Amino acid sequence: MEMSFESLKETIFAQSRTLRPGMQDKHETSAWDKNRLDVESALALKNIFFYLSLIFRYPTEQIYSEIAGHLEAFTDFFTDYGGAVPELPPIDDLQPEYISLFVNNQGFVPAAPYASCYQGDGLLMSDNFYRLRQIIMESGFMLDASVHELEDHLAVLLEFCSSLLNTLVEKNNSSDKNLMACIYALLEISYRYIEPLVDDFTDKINSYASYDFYKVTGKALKSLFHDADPIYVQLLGFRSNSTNELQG
Amino acid sequence: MKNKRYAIVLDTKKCLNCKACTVACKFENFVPVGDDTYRIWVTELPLQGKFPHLHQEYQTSQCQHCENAPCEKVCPTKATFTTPEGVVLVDYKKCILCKACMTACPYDARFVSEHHESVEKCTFCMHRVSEGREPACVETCPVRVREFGDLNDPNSKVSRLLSSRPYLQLKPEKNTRPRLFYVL
Amino acid sequence: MNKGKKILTITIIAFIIGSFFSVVMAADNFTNDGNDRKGKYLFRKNCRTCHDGSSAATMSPNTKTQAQWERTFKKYERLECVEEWNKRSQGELKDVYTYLYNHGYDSPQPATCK
Amino acid sequence: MKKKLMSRRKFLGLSSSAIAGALFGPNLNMLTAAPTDPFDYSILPKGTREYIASNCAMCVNKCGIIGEVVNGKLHKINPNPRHVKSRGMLCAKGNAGVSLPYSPDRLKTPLLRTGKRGEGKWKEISWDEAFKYVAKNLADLKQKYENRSSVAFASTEGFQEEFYYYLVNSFGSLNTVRHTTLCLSTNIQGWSSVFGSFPDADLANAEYVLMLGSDRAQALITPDSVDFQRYKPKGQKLIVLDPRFTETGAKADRWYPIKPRTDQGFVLAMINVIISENLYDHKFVETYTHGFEELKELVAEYTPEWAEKKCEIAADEIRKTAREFADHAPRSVIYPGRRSSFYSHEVYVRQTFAILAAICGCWDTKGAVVPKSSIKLASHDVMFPFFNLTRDRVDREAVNLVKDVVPSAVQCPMIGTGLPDDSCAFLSEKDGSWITFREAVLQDDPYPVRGFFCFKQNPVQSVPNVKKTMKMLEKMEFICVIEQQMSDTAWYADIVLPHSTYLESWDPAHSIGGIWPIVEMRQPVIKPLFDTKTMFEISGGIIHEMLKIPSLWDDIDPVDLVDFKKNVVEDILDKPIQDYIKHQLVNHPGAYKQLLKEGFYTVDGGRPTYGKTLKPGFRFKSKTGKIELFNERYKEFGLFPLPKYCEPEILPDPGQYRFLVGRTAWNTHTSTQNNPYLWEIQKENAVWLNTGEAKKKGIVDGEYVRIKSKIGEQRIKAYVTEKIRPDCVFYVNGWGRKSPGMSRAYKSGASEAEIIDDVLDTISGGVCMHETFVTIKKA
Repeated sequence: MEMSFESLKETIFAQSRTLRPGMQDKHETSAWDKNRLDVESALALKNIFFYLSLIFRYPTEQIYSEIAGHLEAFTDFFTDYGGAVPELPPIDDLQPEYISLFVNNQGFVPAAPYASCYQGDGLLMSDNFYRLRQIIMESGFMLDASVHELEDHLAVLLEFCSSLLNTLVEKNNSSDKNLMACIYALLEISYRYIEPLVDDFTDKINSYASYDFYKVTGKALKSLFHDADPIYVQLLGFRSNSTNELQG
Repeated sequence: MKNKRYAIVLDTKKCLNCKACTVACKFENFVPVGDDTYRIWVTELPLQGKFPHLHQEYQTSQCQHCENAPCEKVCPTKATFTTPEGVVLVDYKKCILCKACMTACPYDARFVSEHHESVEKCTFCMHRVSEGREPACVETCPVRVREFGDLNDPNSKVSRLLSSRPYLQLKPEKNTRPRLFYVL
Repeated sequence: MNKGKKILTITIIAFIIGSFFSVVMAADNFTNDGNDRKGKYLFRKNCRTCHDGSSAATMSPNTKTQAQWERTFKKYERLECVEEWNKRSQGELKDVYTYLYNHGYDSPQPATCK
Repeated sequence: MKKKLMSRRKFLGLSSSAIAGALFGPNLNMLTAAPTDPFDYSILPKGTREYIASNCAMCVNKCGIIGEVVNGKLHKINPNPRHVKSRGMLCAKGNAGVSLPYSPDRLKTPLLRTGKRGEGKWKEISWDEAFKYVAKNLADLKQKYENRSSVAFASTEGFQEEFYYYLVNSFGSLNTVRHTTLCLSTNIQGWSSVFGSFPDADLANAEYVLMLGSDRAQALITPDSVDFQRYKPKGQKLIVLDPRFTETGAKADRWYPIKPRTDQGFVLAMINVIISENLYDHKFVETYTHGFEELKELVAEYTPEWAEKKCEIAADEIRKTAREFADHAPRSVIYPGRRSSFYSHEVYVRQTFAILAAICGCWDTKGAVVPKSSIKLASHDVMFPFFNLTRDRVDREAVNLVKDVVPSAVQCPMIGTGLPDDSCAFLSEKDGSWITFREAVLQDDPYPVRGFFCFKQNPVQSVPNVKKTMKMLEKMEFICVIEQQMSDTAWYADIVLPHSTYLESWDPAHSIGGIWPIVEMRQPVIKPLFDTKTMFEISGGIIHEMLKIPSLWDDIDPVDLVDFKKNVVEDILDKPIQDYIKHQLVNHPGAYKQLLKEGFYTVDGGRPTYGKTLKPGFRFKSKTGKIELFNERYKEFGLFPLPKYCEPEILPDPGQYRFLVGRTAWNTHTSTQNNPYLWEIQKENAVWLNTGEAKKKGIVDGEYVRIKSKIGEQRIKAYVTEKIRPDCVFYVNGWGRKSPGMSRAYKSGASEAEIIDDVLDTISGGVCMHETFVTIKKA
């Protein structure tokens, strides 16, 4: 029996807060017809996730030049979701801006980029953290040894979503049983880790930022995840109870 | 073998007002930071006397684990129940957050927990007790204001304290028969 | 006027007088105005190698009182390790004396030589 | 609605962004493919619960803890019930330590300043770059000033501090400045002037405790804060003297609201009573002490009636207290306490306390004041090179600095020249004196100090008169701060190096002296979360870079350099820290295992030993080898050898209050106010003002007031209470922070560093935090 998008979401939210037991096998592969995947859209969203992941990383010279080099390609996206095309300040200004917003400010960090900080007591590695780590590992990924970050850093989450979409596209023609697991992971990351963060996170950026860059990109992030339902419905080709959204 | 009858006996005269117990409880029991979310607390009782003849006491309090528990009576889903040892507990799954128990409690000992998605309160740290460990508040206290134990065991610290010292209970007029005893 | 300072002045005068005689009196009189830090270094480098409990008794400034250090330095010719002493210049010995004396057991800053 | 959604989602169609993605550069992924075989499951929860023993570092007490780690995450810190020093307790701060490693506010990676100082512009750098940068700056300063002491090193006590000194000694500066003179240097000096050492109090066995200037119920010290109440049923009597009715006062059998700065008078009068009524311990005085006759002569004038006028405590009460004290001796304690940075004659105050203990024979016996014992660890007997380009400490070389900058410190008419006015008489070499050090730096006297390292100290907030501290920092050409959080001081640094929390690191074994001596060690309770390092690793990293710069080693014997590389770098810093620890414990078989299991190690079951200083032949660390009631060395230095009563040198103007500062049990100085679990308890500080005074000024409880000294002004809430004398006001330290980032402490309440005048005790070099007068008016 095919699940509607809404009931799929419900399933995800009903998952326990802690670890999930051997997740792959439990997913009903029949819940989704892989032929419905909108490959082009999936690739587009994959790239947007990856680009946003780059934006919410510390802008080293390499990252900065990637951000700068591809900004034009995402003009439409930022205009639609961020209300403007972000103006990229010089790297010497962007680096301190990044640190003062997301790493360390005078005694604190204004907009902590960690999903955990927007749940429970506001500290790192809160309840859902290990579940996240498990999802990432069971999807065949882990943090590179050179990366001293936590898995629930926004940039990691976005990159992970991007990779999941990539897997969906690449394996779409195979008879891989794990595609459903990929979708579960994608939706869970989006709805349980990123979406709960975006409002507070962007509010804090807005009150502490010196430049518009992270305000605009933050707004785009926020709008994108507020708009996640219709995007996923369309992209994955789900049946939806909400006709309004189905036509989106 | 006889049933256990758990109780806490408090010697609040020793209390330093250091609040170790309240912080320990929060971490032990996933009680969120917040002025309205607490299972146990320490109150500065009103200062008595005029300078320089002053007197002050600090009173730790919490759910009294009443033998005649008003919260249990009002619970429409029987989420609140009493264990054979006399510990009043909440089955978080059954709680519908109607808050009737919060109104009924004469000791203001209950609150809504986001973590458990339920109204909750002190459990005597039964998860620790079942492993032979003391409740977190009892264990962490510098001066051991609280002692936890079995009233049915005449050699337990609680029994010995109650047999050797006078004590009072909070709000006796409510006829709740608390399992918390404040020795004098 | 501060008495501490007065004493300091007196010590300095005493030292100046002392240094006139030092040419003649050789090792007899050490004063504690050498280089404390250098003394620590020399002591640790030259004396502690034996006086660490391995071949001779462990020794630190606070092993002896100031008066005992005074006596030790006055009569070091009688010590077994006098040859080691003779390898050091008078200035170096004064540095070591300064260090040990200033941190003796009954000094204001008793110290181990760690 | 439908339309809007449609247009906003146009990227989902074939758009330019789809193509752009293909062009992302290589090596951009933070995630990598997880190996399927062998699969490293160690980063996943084991589904288990582990208990790992270590020691707390939320304050200085180092209580025993057992981290309860559930699925790899620290769930709770439990007290170690077997720990002999902390007696199985853990305070609010210790419990709240759980949130330390998980604080998003913590420092995560080395940061290099790119904007102006204090502007808050930073960039991330790697540890390698950081080590290079620090080493280069050290080399530059050494070359420029031809003096290694041109770089100063501030730090505070802690297990990793000994590795900080590896760095200090490898560079060769003598300018180190520690927390001691902000805290207890006067106490150490005063007690040592009598007994040759700074003792502890055996509150577990005492029958009578006289506590002056200590709030043990709030300023927690283990085991004292435990013992003074837990063992009270044994019949112990507690007498508390404090201008405030504290939580400790609330526990007292008698509380005397003593007039500030007159504690010495109270105790002198007790001594007067005890001697004149012949209540002292004749045998003890005769056997162990020196100078009794001189003392007798001195105290003859200090009758209870005399003291009543000074202390505002009835003569009869003083007499009663004296008799009771003598009556319970030797199980009577006059409590040494800890922080004593109160008044400019504080050393004499503490000398007086010690003398009272001495004449009653309340020394080194059960229930008395007892010298600390310690368990001896093997030390790494390493040689650092002798650097020719090292000058003596600034606060020692500077001449007449004290007189120039803190004239009030010498105006003590009753003592005359009892206090030195040129420099600190007994400056501790390693500790230095914060106030004189800062003055010397500000005046470039006797030479410029232009580099500043700071390890886990926060002088901007902790040293009185913050304006001067800021000026001192402005003078620096290089500032490096090693910290866990972006402290007020770190904010002004050029480079900030993130230190691991105590729950993530190995800390060396440490012998903690006391009546119940123990050895402690720390092991990681959890895996480090970020790219932080410990001081052991940081010192090693910097020293390795220093070795690459020849100019840093041109003023030493080349043979020393060879030895240094072998003995210090290769044999210690390049080895695992566990090797270092095992060597420390080489004389204690089984200790390492015990430390891993319990976090502490004791000899002989941790039982106290009494009376080792009372054995025949024992020599006290004093000039005469005896307990000196009359201090021969003070005499030699031109100081008054006996604790002659010192009148207040500066008196308040009408309308002024004496300002007092102290602590609560919920925060450690300036380091914990941002912790959500502690902030919840106290959200800002408030100034205690006596009810009568408040009424006169029309100030009501809870309203904001302005408190002003000659140094500065602060806005703070009034706490109108009967619990304080009318002539003084009080607030707890650590609030009113400069950092907007101490989001919870920022502009909440008032800072003490902003209003406390920098007055100095010139015997020990300690600061005097209760010598400031303030006015208060409605805000």
